[in-house]
This record gives sequence, structure tokens and C-alpha cells, in this order.
Amino acid sequence: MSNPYIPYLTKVKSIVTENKVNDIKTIELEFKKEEEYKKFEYIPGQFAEISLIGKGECPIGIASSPTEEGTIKFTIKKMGTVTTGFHSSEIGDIIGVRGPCGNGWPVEDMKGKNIVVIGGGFAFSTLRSLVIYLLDEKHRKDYGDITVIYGNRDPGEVLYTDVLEEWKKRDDIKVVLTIDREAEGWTEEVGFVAPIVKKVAPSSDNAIAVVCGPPIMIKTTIAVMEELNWGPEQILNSLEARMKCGIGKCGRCNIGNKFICTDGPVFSLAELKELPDEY
Amino acid sequence: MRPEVKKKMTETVLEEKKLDEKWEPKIIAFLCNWCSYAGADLAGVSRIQYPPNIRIVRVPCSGRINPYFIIKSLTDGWDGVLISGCHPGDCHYISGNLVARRRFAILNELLEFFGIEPGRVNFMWASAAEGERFANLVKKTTKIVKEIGPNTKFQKEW
Amino acid sequence: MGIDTENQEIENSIREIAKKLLSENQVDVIIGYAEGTIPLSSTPIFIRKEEDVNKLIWNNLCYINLANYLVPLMPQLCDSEGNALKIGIVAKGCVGRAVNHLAVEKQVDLEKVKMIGIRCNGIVNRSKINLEIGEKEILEVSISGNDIIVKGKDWEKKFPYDQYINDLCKVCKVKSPSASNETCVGECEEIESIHDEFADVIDFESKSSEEKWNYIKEALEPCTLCYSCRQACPLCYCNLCFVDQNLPVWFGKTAELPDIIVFHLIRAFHLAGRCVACGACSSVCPVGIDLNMITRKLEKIVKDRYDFTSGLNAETLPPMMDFKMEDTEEFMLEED
Amino acid sequence: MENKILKKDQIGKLYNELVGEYKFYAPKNHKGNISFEQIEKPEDILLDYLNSKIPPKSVLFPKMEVLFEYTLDDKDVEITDRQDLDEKTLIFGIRPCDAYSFELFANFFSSHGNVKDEIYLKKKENTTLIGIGCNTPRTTCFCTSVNGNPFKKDDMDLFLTDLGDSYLVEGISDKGKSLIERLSWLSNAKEADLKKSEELAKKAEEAIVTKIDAKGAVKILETSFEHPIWDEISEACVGCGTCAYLCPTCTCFDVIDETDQYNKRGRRIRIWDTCQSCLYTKETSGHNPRNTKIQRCRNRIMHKFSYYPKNYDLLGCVGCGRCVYLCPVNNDLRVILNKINKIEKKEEKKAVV
Repeated sequence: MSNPYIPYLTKVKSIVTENKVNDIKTIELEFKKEEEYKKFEYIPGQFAEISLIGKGECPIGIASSPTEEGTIKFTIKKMGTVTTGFHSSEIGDIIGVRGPCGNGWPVEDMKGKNIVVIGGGFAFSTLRSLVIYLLDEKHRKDYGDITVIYGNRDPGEVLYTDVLEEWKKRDDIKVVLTIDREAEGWTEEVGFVAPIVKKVAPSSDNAIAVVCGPPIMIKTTIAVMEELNWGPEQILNSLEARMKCGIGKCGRCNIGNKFICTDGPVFSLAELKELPDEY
Repeated sequence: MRPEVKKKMTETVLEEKKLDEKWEPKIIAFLCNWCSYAGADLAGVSRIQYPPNIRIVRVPCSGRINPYFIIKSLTDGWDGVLISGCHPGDCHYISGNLVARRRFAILNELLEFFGIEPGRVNFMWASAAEGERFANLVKKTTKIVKEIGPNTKFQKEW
Repeated sequence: MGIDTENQEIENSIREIAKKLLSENQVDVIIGYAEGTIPLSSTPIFIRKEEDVNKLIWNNLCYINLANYLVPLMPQLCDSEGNALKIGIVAKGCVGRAVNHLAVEKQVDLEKVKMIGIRCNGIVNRSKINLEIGEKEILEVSISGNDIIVKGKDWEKKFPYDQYINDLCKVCKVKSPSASNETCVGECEEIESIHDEFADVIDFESKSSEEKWNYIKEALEPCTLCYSCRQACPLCYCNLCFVDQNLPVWFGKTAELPDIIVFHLIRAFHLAGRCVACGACSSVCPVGIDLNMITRKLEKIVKDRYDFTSGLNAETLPPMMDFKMEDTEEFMLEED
Repeated sequence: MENKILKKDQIGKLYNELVGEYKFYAPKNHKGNISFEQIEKPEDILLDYLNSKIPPKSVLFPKMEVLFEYTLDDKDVEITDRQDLDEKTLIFGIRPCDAYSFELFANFFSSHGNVKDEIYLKKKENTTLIGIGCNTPRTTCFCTSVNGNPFKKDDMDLFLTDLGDSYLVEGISDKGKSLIERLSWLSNAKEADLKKSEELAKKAEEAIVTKIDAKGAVKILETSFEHPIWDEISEACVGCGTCAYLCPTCTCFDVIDETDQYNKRGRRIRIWDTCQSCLYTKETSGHNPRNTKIQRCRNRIMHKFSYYPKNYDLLGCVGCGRCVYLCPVNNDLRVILNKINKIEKKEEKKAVV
């Protein structure tokens, strides 16, 4: 038997502060036991219950891609007890990881299609995972055009600037960055995500869009996409909820008869329309 | 270490505590920054001896002392709690200690009502000039808490 | 006069006033008590139409403190814009006290609340009766003369009314709301101060610490931490209760006895000078924990020290919102 | 397999024989609260009872359960798994509705997602249930409306029928049958005993007076998520956890860490939680998907009578009636279900006209 509540133990390998206000950090974790890392097989879009032993657990989307071998990464915003604890952790600290949980982005179903990735703010972490996965040389040939639209409040909030730079250099991916209001030194787009999507107008033919961000952004973006003839089954969303167990047992993350932790967190817009409006 | 081994260890430690006449209580002291903390300082500077059982937490005013601090100290296993602020009328913030006094009065009665030994939690006033009074009252507190014995009421069985 | 006739009179007056208030549009909704579906119970009911007033009842099982529904106000008691409706509330003495106290704490606007005052004749102690009946199903409870008649399948038991009411009701000094005719229709009187001997509490206080601790331990042992005492308390209206706070985590929520005791200790502390001694917390407890002793102690502390009784009017500041230079401080440590 | 007879004065003997091997749980009266406790003296066993106030789920899913313990040493962490899951447990005197709730529990904990709750399932596997038929159901019981019966035997290992001064013992599962073989001193049952037991079962079923059209409600609930009826249903609710904590089928829990910082050790535990609590769904961001009492009350009813049937084709209620007679404000589940059934029919009529 295996106790499903016992986390794998990992060590903090590196910590990167992602923004100027210093409330978002990316933590890279290295498994203490190699065989446990092998067991931890995940796809982009899944999350893990990471725990600071003695403080508690919280569900965080996996920011690294399975193609980046050896370690896993989480981007954590300082919010509650546990996340604040993560922010004060140091290299070498022990952190528990349980998972992977959830269904993740349907990378198999996406094969052969054009992919549009739309992200806003801090919700970009599992999108980073997805894009890196798609761009990997093993997988790139399976997918069509890739477009990334990533919006932020101001330039200081943009996450993963190093990988974004790399993507911009490549010719097999189109990267559109935007900020809400003009700022000095910013050369990319300016404006909210929804109007930028309208401007870029990605085609809905044989395409799947992945939309992640704050609720208001999702709402406006989806309205724009519907205008652009995107069907609800083509738009994918990742939901959040308060979670405790991450494995469909503790009960709190249900929307209707579905659990976000096991049936989600990725739902297509078509699926969400079937479910009660309680998320 | 296996939990049951650990548990046994804590038990034996506890028993020893009771048997050992040399057992010294650990007392947490919340001292107002403007008076009692300075009073403690004065006691030190004036070389007045007082028992080393207290561990001091400096707070900006006795009005800052949330009753949770006191109960949390008890549940965390401190053997005694000492609270000291400015004499009524001397509060740096004019009335902080008067507000606190009502709180302490009620909390103190309730704690006694729930069966916590009187003297487990002690309240006092001491100004910045009263180094000797501070030392004397710490002595008294330590003596009282020592007589009551270790605080085990909130200990959990694990 | 028997208790049953008293009840009938009270019930009639509630219905009459309710009808009048609704027909004259003085209130939009009336919160009252209705017959429960099982014996030894009653259920709160919300009456919006004049023809429904006959659903309102009064018996000695109306143990819920209806002021609980005033704060926080649920959407059902607000209009479409989220403003509070005008509410009529069936008020026994302790409901009146709670309304007054909530007004002092600026949680209730007395202009929006109309009390339907009644002179309460006591609430039956459910857990005591349940405990004495034991594992037999109670099918019917009625009051006849001065007796509580409890009936089951082929058995019947009589309990003398004055012994089987809540301990708090036995010593209650505020039977009808302490309010003026402006805020209260029906029975009410303005009480300035009450006199209480607190003989029961003094008796308990004389016990040793060990005895007290054991009593508390034993009393709270069955607690399942369902928080129905907190939820049914009209004064426990915090958005985030201290046990639920997690930044920082103050106290454990495990079902172990120390955590249970700490919960009840701090809840009691938070109610010092605020508790209106309605006994709802004990009446709703699914495992029959008797919190009345603690309630009484709270009343005694503030009465002895600050000569305060909660909910007698809507102006006097409760002791924890006030202070005086000459407050008692006999508990302070002094040099020998 | 022949049926046996256990005399009431032999309960002590049965206890003494089994207590060495099993953790022996049976109903015990503690100041009027009957709950399933580990028995130390056979005299404590109380079998002449209606039903326990605290459901026997507390044996396998206690109100507080350690998931694992850990020690913290500077930067290192060591985790210790549960060691006690292989111990055998025996629950004596359980009612059929509660025994059925164990099946629902196991069903839920073994499905939904690919991870099973091995802690519960392992304990369930090592548990033997000895149940007693309900001779005198309460008027609040409605098990017959939710696929149950006061003499439902299939969820037990051994089934007892109270015949007055003795119990008729029937082996149901293999586990139960082998247990009977072990208890060789049990006398054989006579034809008359069997007959009497059948009569009692019939009488008990007739004694269940509450009838609810639960299946009808399931159907109606599918389309009534937005119905104004929920405003009315949730009005009197005070939002405590009584109905969920004392429900034999409520499985929700909260996970918390508890650290004994002075001894550098801690444990992760789970405690009962309820969807009636506002905090249950509140996210750290402040957003709360079920922010009002209306939504929370709806979730409880929907979970048992709509979501659960949708996922497993079973009702999430066993009809024990605990939430009916223990609700502090008498927000009666039977009334709620009847209201749901009624309102919709009215609307149908309107549609026809």
C-alpha cells in the first residue's frame, strides 16, 4: 500500500525572483531520490501539491516542462501562509511535492493543430510549461503554428524574461507581448489582452486556444474570440479552487459533479458551459 | 525517530520535571517598551539580581498584548506568563494600559474559571524608574510559578 | 394560570401584532418561530404575507435567538439593491437584549428593526429531557398546566415545568425586551439595571482549580467542533473566526481536548460583556454540551467589575469598548 | 451455512474471545451521546439503542486522523508513515444504514481520479462488521426511500436479529462465515427463530413511515440549480456543521499541519470539514465560489441527490435521519426534498395548461 498523502521530498536548487515587487519567485526543486523523480511523470498544465513541512500544503501549477529534465519548477506568488513560507525558503531547504495532479493540457489532442497561447499576468506558469514542451525538438513537428500572446500590467511584472527572449529569436513561434499602460523603454504592444487578441486575430481554423489569466481578462478575451469565430470546444481554460488533497477526496473543489483537481483543472469552454456557474 | 519512542521520551522528561526539585519554570514576559522593558534594563544596569527564568518579548504597549498571546503561550507549554505595563495614567499612548487592564481582568477571571491555576498568568505595572520593583516582582512571579509546578494542562497526547 | 394558557396568549398576541405590522406595511418581513417537524424542536420562519401569520407560534421550545439572522444579513432579507428590508422580529427578553447590543455595536439599525415584544415564560431544556428519556423515541411533547408531557410509543412521562427549563431561564431577569415603545411593539419595559445574586456561579468558583479543570474537561469532551454554538450565537458575527485564521495559525483545529477547550475559552472571552444569556449555544449543541455555567460567569464578571448588563439599552457602551481610570485591579501583582 | 443463536448474556464471552485479535468497537453511551468507541469492558456495550448520535464513520474516518508524522531537524525532514493500518477492527452492533454508508465511503474513496485513499480502504479491508437489524426504527428514518432497509444485510459480515433474549446470527460474507465457525460455542438456530426474524423484518419495514421520492428529486435537481427554492431552503440555516459532521456519508475533510516546535516534530492530520462553512471554498485570493448560505446549502443537497447519483448512479444518502433530528434549527431534509418534488410538479402543471 502507499499512503497517497505522503509527499516526495525535494531540495531547493535555485530561487529566481521574477518581479520588481518581489512577490513572485520561481523555485527549482531537485528530488532527493532519483527513482521518485522517475515516478513523477507529468505533462504541461498539471499541478502538484507542494508542502512546506510544518506549515501546510498548497496546489501550484508546474511551471517547468517535462522536457527540461532533472528538476521541476514552480512559480509562486506570496499570498497565504504556505506561499509566504516558500518565499522565505533558501537553497537546500526541504520541500515536499505530491502529484502530479489534474489532467493537464491535452497535448495529445492538440497534435496537428495550430496552437494559440493567451496568458495574463502571473497565470503564465503552466503556459510556459506548455510552450517549452511544444517547442522541444521531439514535439515541435507534431504541431502547427504557435502564437503566444502574453499580457502584463507593467514591464516589471513580465515573468520568464529569459525564455521569452529565446522564443523571440526563433522563427517557428510568434510572440506578442503587451502591457496595460505605456511605460518607458517598452517597445512591444500596449493595451489589454482582449484588444490585442483582436488585433492579432489568430485564425480559428484547425486551432486550439489556451487561455489563462485573471477572471476579467478571460471574460473579455473569450468574448473577442467568439467574435473571431472560435468555437467553445476550441478554447481551453485552467481553473483554480481551494484544494486540500489534490486527489479528489477532500471534496471542496467541486463544480457540480466535477472536481477541479481530478477532472480539471483544464476544461474546455464547452465543458464549462455544461457546469453550474460556481467557480 | 519513531513517534512512539519520541512520545515516551517526552513522558519521561515530564516525570523527571515533576520529581526534580531543581526544576526551573520557563516564564514568558511581555514587557511594554516604554516602561517595564526600560525597567528591566535599569534592573540590569543597577546590578539588581533577579531570576533568569523569564524570556522577554518587547511590545510597544500593554494594549498591544492580544489575549491570544497569553493563551498561545500556555498552549505552547510555557510554565508561566508575565505581563507588565506602565502604571495607570502613565501610558505613552494615554490609555493603552487602561484598555488592556479590562481585558486582563476578564481574561484572568476566565482562566481561573476554566481551572488554570491562579498565578500561572501574572500581571504587573512597573515604570522605567522602578528597576528594583521589577526585579522583586519577577522574583515573586518565579516563586509563584515554581510552586504551581509545570504547565501540562494543554499538553496533547502524542 | 398554567403555562399552556400563557403560551396561547403570547401566541395570539404575536399573530395579532404581526398581522398589523404587515398590513400597515410597517415591516417587509417578520422573523418568528414555527412548529418544528420533530418533537422538542421549533424552526425559525420568515413571514412575508399577511395570510401566513398563523404559522407563527409560541411554545417553550423556541430556543433559537432570532437576532442571529440580523447579522450578517442574508440576501433573502435584503431588497434587490442589497439594502436591508424592514424586519419585524419576535422578541423574547434575550432576543431584545441581543438586538439592543447589536445596535450598540452598530451592526443593526434600530430604525429598520421592529421588535414584537413578548413576555417569555421560559424555554424547555431539551438536552436534559433527551438525556432522561434516553434511547426511546419521543413522539410528542406538549405542555399541560404546569407540566411538560413527553409521549412516545406506549409510554408517557411528566416533567415539572419549573425544573425542566433552561438553567438560564430559571434565573432570567429580563423576560421581555428592555426597550421603549418606539422600537418595540407588544410587551416591553425599560430596565435600567438588574440585581443578581449569582449563587450558582459563586458555588462553582469556590471549587479548586483541579476540580474546575476536570469539570470543564468532562463537559467539553464530547464536542465535535461543529461550531453550531458559534453559528447560533447572535453576537458571534465575525467574518473570520479566530479558529479559522491562518495568518498566523493561532490555535489548533484538531478535535483534541486542549484545542476544544481553547476554542471555548476564547469564544467565551470574546463574549464577555456581550453575551446576552439566551442559552442558544447550549440548546443547539447536537451533543448536549451545557455552556450555561460559562455564560453565567461572563454575566457575573461584567456585573461585578463594571456594573454592566448587556443589552438593556442601545446606548451604554459595553465594558470592552470602554475604560475608566478607577477600574478594579486587585489581580495585579504587588510587592510583598 | 446454518444460522446460529447468540444469547444476550453471551456478549461478554464473544467480546473476550475476539478482543485480543480485533480492536473491538461497539456503541457506548457517554452522557446521552451514543457513539462507537473502543470497548474496554463488555458491560459498556449498549445494544438496546435506536441509533448512535455520532455515526460509526468515526471509527474508520475519525474526526481527526493523522496522515503521517515527521521530524524536522535543521534542514532535514524525515517522514514516518502510518504503522497501524494492518490492525484488525471489529465494529459490533452497527445499523444497516450505517453499514451501507461504509460502502458509499469506500466507493468514493476508491474512485474519482486515479489515486485511491489507501488509508481508508486499507482500514476498511481489515474491518469486520457485525450488524443488528433495526427492530424499532425512528419516525425520522427513511432508509426504504433511498435503497435501504431496516434489515438490509448485504453490507455486513455478520447479521444479528434481536429476538428478545437472544440474537439470531447469520453469516453474510465469507469473513463472517469463518467467524461463525470460529465461535463454535454458538448454539444452532431453530426454525421458529428464523420465522420470528422474518416477522420482525417485515414489521420493521412497515414501521418506516417516512416515504420520500428521492429518485424523483434526483431528476428534478438536474434542472433546478438556479431555482428560487434554494432561497427558501437556506433561509433558516445557521451554517453550522452538525448535518455534515453527523452524516454517515459525508466524507469531506480539511488537512492541517501541526508542529510541536519545541520538540522538532510534527504531524499532518485531517479533520472533518463541512461544505456549510464559508471558509471551505474560500481561496487565498479572497474569491469564494460559494460565498452565500444559499449556495452552500444547495451544494449539500445537490451533492447527495444530484452529483453523487450522476457520478456513481447511487444516492449519497442512507436515510438514517440524523440530520433531520439533530439540526439545530430543524431544517428538515425530508421537508426540503418534498419541497423540491412539489414545486417542480406545480410548474409542470402550469406548462400543460
